[in-house]
Amino acid sequence: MPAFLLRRLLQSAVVLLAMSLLVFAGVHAIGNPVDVLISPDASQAERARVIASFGLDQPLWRQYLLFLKNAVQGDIGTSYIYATPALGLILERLPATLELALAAIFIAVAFGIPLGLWAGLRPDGVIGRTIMAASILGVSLPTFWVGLMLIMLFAVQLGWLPAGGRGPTTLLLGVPVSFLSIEGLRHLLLPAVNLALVNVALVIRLARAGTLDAMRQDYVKFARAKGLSAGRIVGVHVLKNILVPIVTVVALQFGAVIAFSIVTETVFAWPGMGKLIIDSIRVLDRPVIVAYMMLVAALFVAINLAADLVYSALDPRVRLTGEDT
Amino acid sequence: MAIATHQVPAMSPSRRFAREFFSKRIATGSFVLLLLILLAALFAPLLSPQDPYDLARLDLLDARLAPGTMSGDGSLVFLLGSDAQGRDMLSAMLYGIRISVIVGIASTAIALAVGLALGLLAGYRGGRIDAVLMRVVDIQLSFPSILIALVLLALSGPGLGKIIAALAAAQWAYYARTARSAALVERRKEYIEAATCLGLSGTRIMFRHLLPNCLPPLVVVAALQVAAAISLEATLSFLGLGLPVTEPSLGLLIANGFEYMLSGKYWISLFPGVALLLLVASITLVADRLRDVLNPRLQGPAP
Amino acid sequence: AELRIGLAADVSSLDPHYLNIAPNIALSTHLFDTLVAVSPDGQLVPGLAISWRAVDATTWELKLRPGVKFHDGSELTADDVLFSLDRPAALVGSPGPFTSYTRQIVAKDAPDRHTVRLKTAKAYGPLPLDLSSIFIVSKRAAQYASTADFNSGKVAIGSGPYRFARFLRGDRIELVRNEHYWGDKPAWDKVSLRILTSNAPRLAALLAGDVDAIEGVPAAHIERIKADPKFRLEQKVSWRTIFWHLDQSARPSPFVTDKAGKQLPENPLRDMRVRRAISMAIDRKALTSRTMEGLAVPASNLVAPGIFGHNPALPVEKYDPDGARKLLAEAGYPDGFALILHGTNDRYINDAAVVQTTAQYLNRVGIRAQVQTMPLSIYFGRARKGEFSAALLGWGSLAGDFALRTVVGTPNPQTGWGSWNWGKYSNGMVDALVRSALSSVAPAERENAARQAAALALGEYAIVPLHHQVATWAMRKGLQYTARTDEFTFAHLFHPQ
Amino acid sequence: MNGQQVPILAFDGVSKAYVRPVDAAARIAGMFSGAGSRPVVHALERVTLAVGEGEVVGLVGESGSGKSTLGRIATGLLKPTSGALLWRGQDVAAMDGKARRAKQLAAQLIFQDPYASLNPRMRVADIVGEAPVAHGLVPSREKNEYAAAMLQRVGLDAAMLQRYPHQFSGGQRARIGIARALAVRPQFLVCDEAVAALDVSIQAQVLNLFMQLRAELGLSYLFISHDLGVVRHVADRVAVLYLGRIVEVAPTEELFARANHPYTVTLLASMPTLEVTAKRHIPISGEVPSSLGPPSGCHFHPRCPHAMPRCRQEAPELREVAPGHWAACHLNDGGGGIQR
Amino acid sequence: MKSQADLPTLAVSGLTTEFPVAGGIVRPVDDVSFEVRRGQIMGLVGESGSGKSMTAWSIMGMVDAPGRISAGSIVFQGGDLRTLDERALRALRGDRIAMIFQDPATSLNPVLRIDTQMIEAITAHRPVGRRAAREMAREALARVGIASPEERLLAYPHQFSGGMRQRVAIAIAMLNRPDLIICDEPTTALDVTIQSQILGQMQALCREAGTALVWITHDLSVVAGFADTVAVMYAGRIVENGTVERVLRHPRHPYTHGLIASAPSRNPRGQPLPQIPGMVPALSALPDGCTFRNRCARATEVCRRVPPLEMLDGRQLRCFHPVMEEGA
Ligand SMILES: Nc1ncnc2c1ncn2[C@@H]1O[C@H](COP(=O)(O)OP(=O)(O)OP(=O)(O)O)[C@@H](O)[C@H]1O
Ligand SMILES: Nc1ncnc2c1ncn2[C@@H]1O[C@H](COP(=O)(O)OP(=O)(O)OP(=O)(O)O)[C@@H](O)[C@H]1O
Ligand SMILES: [Mg+2]
Ligand SMILES: [Mg+2]
Repeated sequence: MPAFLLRRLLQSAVVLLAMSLLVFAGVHAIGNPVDVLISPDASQAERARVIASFGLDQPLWRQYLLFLKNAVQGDIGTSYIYATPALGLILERLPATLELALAAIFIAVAFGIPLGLWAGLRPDGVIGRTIMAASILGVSLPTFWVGLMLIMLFAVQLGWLPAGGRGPTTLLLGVPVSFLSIEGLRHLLLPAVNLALVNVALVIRLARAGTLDAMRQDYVKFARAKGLSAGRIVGVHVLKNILVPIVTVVALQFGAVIAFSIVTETVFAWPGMGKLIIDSIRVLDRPVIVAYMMLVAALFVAINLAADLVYSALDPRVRLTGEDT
Repeated sequence: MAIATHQVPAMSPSRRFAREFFSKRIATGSFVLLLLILLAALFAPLLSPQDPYDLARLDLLDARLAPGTMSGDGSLVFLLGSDAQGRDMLSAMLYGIRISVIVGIASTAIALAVGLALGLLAGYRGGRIDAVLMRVVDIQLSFPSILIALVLLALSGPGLGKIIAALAAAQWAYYARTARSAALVERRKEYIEAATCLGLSGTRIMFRHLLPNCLPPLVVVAALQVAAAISLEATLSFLGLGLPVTEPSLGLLIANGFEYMLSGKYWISLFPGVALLLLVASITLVADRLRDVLNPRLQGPAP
Repeated sequence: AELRIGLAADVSSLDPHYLNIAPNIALSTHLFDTLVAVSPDGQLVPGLAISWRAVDATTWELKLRPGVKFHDGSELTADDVLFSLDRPAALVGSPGPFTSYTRQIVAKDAPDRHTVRLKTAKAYGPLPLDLSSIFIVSKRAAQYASTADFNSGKVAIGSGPYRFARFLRGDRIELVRNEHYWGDKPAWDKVSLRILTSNAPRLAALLAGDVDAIEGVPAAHIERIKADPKFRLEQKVSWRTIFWHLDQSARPSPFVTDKAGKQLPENPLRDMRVRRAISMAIDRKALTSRTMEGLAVPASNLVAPGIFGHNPALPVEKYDPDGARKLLAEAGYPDGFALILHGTNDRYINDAAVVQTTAQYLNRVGIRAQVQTMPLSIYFGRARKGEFSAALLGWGSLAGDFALRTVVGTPNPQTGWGSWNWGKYSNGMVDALVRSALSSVAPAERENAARQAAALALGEYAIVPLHHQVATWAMRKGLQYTARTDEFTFAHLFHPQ
Repeated sequence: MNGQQVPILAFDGVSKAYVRPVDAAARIAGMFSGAGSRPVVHALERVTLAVGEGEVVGLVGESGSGKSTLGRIATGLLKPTSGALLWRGQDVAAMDGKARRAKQLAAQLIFQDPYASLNPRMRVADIVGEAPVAHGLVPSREKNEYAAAMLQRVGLDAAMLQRYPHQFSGGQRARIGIARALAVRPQFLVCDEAVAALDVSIQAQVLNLFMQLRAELGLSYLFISHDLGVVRHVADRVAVLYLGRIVEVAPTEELFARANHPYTVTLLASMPTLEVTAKRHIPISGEVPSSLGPPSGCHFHPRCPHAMPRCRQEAPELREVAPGHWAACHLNDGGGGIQR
Repeated sequence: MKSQADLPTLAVSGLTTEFPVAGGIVRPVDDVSFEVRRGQIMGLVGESGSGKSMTAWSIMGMVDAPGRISAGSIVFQGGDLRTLDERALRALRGDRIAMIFQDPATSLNPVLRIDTQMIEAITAHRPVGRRAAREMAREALARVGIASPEERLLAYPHQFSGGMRQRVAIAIAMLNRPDLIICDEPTTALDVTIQSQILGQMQALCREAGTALVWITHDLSVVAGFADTVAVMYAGRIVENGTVERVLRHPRHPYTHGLIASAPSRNPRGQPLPQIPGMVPALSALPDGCTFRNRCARATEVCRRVPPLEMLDGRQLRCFHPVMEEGA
C-alpha cells in the first residue's frame, strides 16, 4: 500500500512534468499571444516592450526553466488577459465544472445502473432491447448536437428550463454550489443531462454486460440454490459485482467528462474551466492553458487513485501493489 | 483407429462467424445500413447532383433554399435543401460522409497499427520495454482524447491530414493498452508455451500466434473507435478546429447550420445531424454485435 | 428595475487601462468616463471635457466638466485626469496596453482644477480621438492600486453612469445606477451583464426571457426575431470594414500557383489589373444580402460612411465578371491562376462564409480559389508574418487617416506605420497625404487630406474592400436601444420604449 | 535407473524460486514500513532426479507442489534458479546454440488443457506442420503430407488437416497436441496432466497411445499426474513431490507396495479405488500449506502423524532405504524404518 | 402401505428435460428415474455432457429457459416438486434441499464476506436475528472442520484455499440442516488428500443428520468406498442403477462394464487398457434407440429400439444385451 501510493505520486510527478513541457512547447508553437492581444495601433516598440515584459523574448528553454522554478514555489503564472494568477483563475472556475461533472456522473450512475441491470436481466425483452438501442443512440450522438437540441426543445420551444448559464450559488463548505436552490438546479439540469448522456449509455452497457456475466456465474446459481429472493440476488450479489467495473470505468470517465465539459460549457455558457480553456486557447493565454492542463492531469491522477482505492474496497481480491496486471 | 468426428459440424470459422453475426435482426439491419452509407460515400461523386467542392458551381442566390426547391438556373432540385453557400445539402452530405468515414477509418487504422505494434511488443517482451511504453501510455491516457486532439489541432491548423493525425495521436494509446493486456492474457496460454517449446522464434510467435489471437478484442475496440473518431471530428469541427470550410464534414455542416435551426431552416443542420447519427449508430451497432460474436464468454453453450 | 443584457464576449478585467479589447472597453464605459466621448454615430463629443482646442500646433487645452463626482463621492479634478493619462505607461504587465493613445503626449499640466494642457512632440490632429480611449480613474483610489484591486471592485471607482456591484468572472457583471451621474440619468437602477459567448445560447437566453437584450445577434436569427412580435431589433452600420489584403510584395507569393499547383515565379497580385479584376469579380450586393444576410452594406472605403475621413466620392465596385476576365487576360492570365484565400472563422460576422463567397466569385472568373479558415489565435500571428497571399481582415476606426496609416501605410517597425499592412502595399504619395492629415490640427483640412489619401490608395486597390458590417441588437418589446456604430453595448443607452 | 547408462535427462539439485520483481518505489516504501522482503515462492528446492533412456518416470504430488515447474524446466521453458539440467549428461546451460536447439526439439511438452494448448486460429496442418518446416526438418511443400502422417500416427484421420481446433472433441485435440510434439521428432516427452481433462472412456485411449508411442519410438517420459492410478499404470519409477521437494523416489511396484514416506502413505490411502470395501475417509488433517511460507524443517511435519520435534527444525535428506528406493524422512534415521 | 419413514426422501421418475436447439430439441435428461432415502448416499456417475448437472438443476427447479422439464415427477418427501410454484420452490431451496457445486473458486461470491453469504442463507428461510444467525454460521463452519471460525467469518472467499472454500460451501449447504443435498462434483477440483477429507466429513454428517445425498461425479472410484447406491448415466439416460456393491463388482451394462474395465488400476501395469471405442456423441447427434449402440460390441438390430429400464440382477438396467459373465 505505501509502495502503491509512493509509486502513484512519482508517476503523477512525471505526468505533470511531461505535461507542462508539452503544453509549454505546444503553445509556443501556436503563436505569440501578443499578436492577438496587442492593440492595433501599437508600434513595434510597444510590441517589443510587451513581449519583453512577459519574458517571451527569452529562448523557450529559459522560459520553461523559469516557469519550473516558479511552479515549484507554487506560482504557475499569471493570465495575460485576466491579470490574475492562472491557477486562481482556474480554481475559481473549478467548482462550476466539478459541480457539472459530478452532476453528470450522478445522473449517469443513477440512471445507468438500474437500466443496465434491467437490460441485463431481461436481455431479450422488449424493454431490454429498447434500453440497449437507446444507449447506442446515447453513445452515438455528439455531445454538442444533443446540447443544442436540448436547448431548442426545453428552453426555446417549451420554455421550461433556462437556456444556459449557472443559477444562483450558495456556499457549501466554502465552495460555491448551485444545486441547493431550485433556480440553480433548473440551470444545472440541461447541461448535466447533456454531459451525462454518453456516460449513461456507457454505464448501461457496462451494467448490462456485467449483469449478463454475473447471472451466468456459479455464485449467482449458488445464491439461488440457497433460496435467496431474486431481489437479494440482484440487489446484493449481482450489483456488488458489477459495481466494481462500473466504479473503475466511471472514475476513469471522470477525466473525459471534465474534458467534454469544454463542449457542454461552450454550448450552455456554463462558467466553468472548459469555457475558460477554449477562450484561453483562442487568445493563447499560455499560463492559463498550462495551468489548466496540469490541473486536469493532477485531477486525473487523483481520480485514478481514488478509483483504485474504491476498487479495492469493493473488490477484496484486489491488493494495491501498484503493479500492472 | 481413426475416430469419426461428428461432434461439431465442419464449418469454416468465417462462415460460422457470419451466421452468428447475422442471427440478430438489428445487427443485420445496421450492417445493411452501414453498407449503404459506405457505398453512398464511396460513390458520392456519381450519386451527388452537384460537386459541392466546385466553388464556381455554387450560386449564392441559391442559398438556404428549402428541400425540394429548384435552383435559380433551373439546373437541379435541392432535394434536401441548400446551405448558406448555395450548396446542395444532399451532395454536401454525401461528400461529408465520405470525409467523416475517411477521417474515422484512417485515424483509427493508424492508431491501431501503432498501438498494436507497441502493445504486442510490450505485452510479449515485458520487462523494461513494457515499463517504459506503459508509462508513456499512462501519460497519454491521463489526457482525454478530445483535449489532445484539440491541442494538436490548435498547433497544426486545419486540414484533413492533420485532423487524421491528431485523432490518431489521441487514440493510439488505447490500442496499445488493449493489445498489451490481450497479449498478456494470450501469452500465458499454453499454445504460446507450446510454440516456444517447439523452438519457434520470438518474432514468429508474436506475429503468427499472438497477433491473430489478440486481434478480435482490438477489432471491436477499433470499430467502436471509428464511431468515436467520427463523432470527435464532428465535435472538433463544431469548435472550429477541423476541416476547411469548403470541404465540410458532417460535423461542420451541423455546426454551420445550427444557427438556422432556430429560424426554421432546419434542413441545414438536421439532415447532416441525422446522417451523422445513422452513420455512428450503425457502426456502433455492428461493432457491438462483433463484440458479442467474438466474445466467447457471452456466447451460449456450443450447439 | 433591472436590465439584463447578454454580452457576446467575456470581460477579462475591470482595470480600464489593462487590456485594450472591446469587451473591456465596453464595460469600462459603464464605470468610467473619458475626456472625449464618442457619439453613437462615431463623432467625438464632449465627455468629461466640455471643450478642447489646439492652442497651437502642439498644445491642446481641455476644459473639464465642473462638479463631476466619482462614485465614492469625491470630486473629479485635473489631477485625476493627469494621473489617468500617466497610468497606461506606468502599468506593467499589460499585454495590450493603452500607451498607443498616450504616447503622443510629451508633457502635460493643469493650470487649474478644471483645465488640462497637453503637449505633443509634433503637430498631431487625432489627439482628441486618442483621448476618447483613455478612461479617467480616481487618483485617490487608484494611485497605489493594482489591476487585481480593480478586478476585486475595490478601486473600480469612476464617474460613469453605473457603479460596480459584483463581478463573477466569466459569468456576469452586476452594476447599480450612479445616482449622481453628470449626464442623462440611466433608466435602470440595476444592470446585470451576462457573458454568453456562444451565439445559440445567447439567443436562446433572450427567447427564453433570461435576458432582456442581447448584442451580436447572429445573422441566421435576424429573420426570426423580426417575425416575432415579442422582440425587436436595433441595427446600425458599424465602423468595421471587411476587406481583402492582397500580397503585393515582390517575391513570389506563397499561395499563388498555376492551376497545376506550381508556384508562379511572378506574383500576379502585384499587378493592379489583377487586384482590380478580383475586386470586380465580387458581387458585393449578393455578398451583403445573401452571405451576410443583410448584416452588411457594400464598402468602397476603409472606414464606414459617416466616419471621419470617409470619402463619399469613391464608388462601390460594380460587379463585372466579364470585365474582370478581360483584365486578367490583359494582365497575362487569360486562364487565371490558383489562389488560396485565408480568413478567420471566429472573428467577424459569417467570416468563413465571406471567404467562401469570395472564392466562389473568383472561381467564376477563372481564378481557382480555395479556402482556408482558422481561429484568430493562429491566423493573426501567421498573417503578421506575411504568410498569406490573400488575407481577410476587419478594421474598425473612427478616423480614416488613422486607419490608412496602419493598414496601407508603408510598413515601418520604428514608427508603427503599416503595422497591419499585410499586403505590403507601399505608395509614398499615400504616406505623405496621411502624414499631413495626421499632423493637421484643423479638422477640415485634415479630413480633406485623409480623403485624398483614401482615394489614392483604394484607387490602386491597396486593399479590396468588401463591406461594412451592420451591428445588431435584439431586445424584448418595450425596450429600445440607441444603436452605435462602434458596436458597443451600453446599458445606459437602453430605454423603455 | 541404470548406473552404467547416461540418463537422457537429469535434474541436478534444481531449485526454482519465483520472485516478484520489485521497483524503486516499492523498495523505498518497504524501507519505511519495514516490510521490505520480497515475496518469494520456492517452487522447487534442490530437486535431483534422472530419467533414463526409454524410461517413464511418474511425478506425483499435490496441487502447487511444483510438478509443472519441474516439467517446464525439463523442456526449457523455464530456467532453474540454481542447479543444472543435464541432457544426456551435458549441462544444458553450457550448450552452444546448435546443441541447445537440438535439445529444445528433443524434449517436448504435452499439455493438460487440450483447449488452451492449441492455437485456435491455426489450421491443424499448420499447428502440426509449422515447427518442422521452420526448423528445416521438412521442406515446406511437404508440410501437409508430413502433418497428415503425424495425424495418422496418433490415430486421427488425415482428412482433418484443414480444420480448426474447435472442430474437434477433447480427445482428438489431445491427439493433435501429441502429433504436434511428435512432429519435431522428440526423444523425450513431458506429459503434464496430459489425460486429466479427458473423459474416462477417452483417457484409456490416450494412455494406450502414449504406451504405443513409447514402444514404437523408444521415447522417454516424465509423466506428471495427480492420478495415482494412472501413474501406477504407465510409470517405471515414481517420484513424489511435496512443496517443491522430492520426498520419495522408487520403482513403481515398490512404491505402491512399500511406501516409506508418511506423505506417500497418506497419499496412497487417500487415493480412490474401485474397491467396494467401505473405506474410512479420514487420513490427513489440515490443508496443503502455501509454498509462499512453507513450514520449517520437513515441510510435511504439520500434517504428519509421526512428526517429531526434529522434523520441525531439520529438513531430512533423501537417502536410499532399499535398492533404488529413496525417501526423505527422519524416521528412517532410527534404522528401524517406519512404524505404522 | 408404506409408513412415513419408508418414503424415499427423493423419488425421481421419468424425468425428462428438453432444450430447443437449432435443428429441433435435445434432451440432456431423458426419462431419468431414481430414489434416495434418508441418510443414504447415491452416486450419479457419467462422463462429461451425460446430463448429470442438468439432472441436478431439474431437481432444484433451476433449469434456465429455454430449457424446460417436459415430463416426469420429482417427489420430495411425498410432494411433487413439479407442482410447486417458484415461491414455494424457493422456500425449499437452501432450506430442505441444498446444492453444492463443482468449482469452489466460483460458487462463493468473491466480493461478499463469508458471514454475509452464510447469514443470508439462514435469514432467507427463518426469522432469526442477525446475532443468532451468526452463531449458527459459526457453528456450521466449526462442524466442517474450519479452525477459528469466528475470524474466518470475516474473511473473503479469496482468502481461503480451494479445499476450505469447498468446506465453506458445504457448511452453507448444511446451515439449515436440509433433508437432501445435491453435490455436483464438489471434489473434482481438489487434491486427493483434500477430497478424501471431505468425503469422510460428508459421510459422517449425512449419517448423523439423516440427510440424503446425491453425489455427482465422473469418477466411479470416488463412489466406490463412499456411496450406497450408484446410477450410471450415458447421454441423458440412466443405464444402470443399483447398489455400489452390485454395480461395481458386477456391471451388467456394456458401458459400465467398459468403464470399469478401462480403469488403469484394474489392468496389469504397462499393458494396453481395454478401451471403449469412439466417444460420447453430441446430444444433437445421438443414434436412435440405445444411445450407446454404436460404441457397443454387443449391439444388434434390436438396439435400434430404446431399451426400457428394467430390474435385473438386483439393479435397474437399460440394455437388451447385458454383460452376464462374472467379474469385470
Ligand atoms: N509464474 C509464477 N509466479 C509465481 N509463482 C508461481 C508461478 N508459477 C507457479 N508458481 C507457484 O509455484 C508453485 C508450484 O507451481 P506448479 O504450477 O509447478 O505446481 P503444480 O504441482 O503443477 O500444481 P498443479 O497440480 O496445480 O498444476 C505454486 O505454489 C505456484 O503458486
Ligand atoms: N442451454 C442449453 N441448451 C442446449 N443444451 C444444453 C444447454 N445446457 C446444457 N446443455 C447440454 O446438456 C447436456 C448435459 O449437460 P450437463 O451439464 O448436465 O452435463 P454433465 O454431465 O454435468 O457434464 P460435466 O461432467 O461436464 O459437468 C450437455 O450435452 C450440454 O451440452
Ligand atoms: Mg501443474
Ligand atoms: Mg456438470
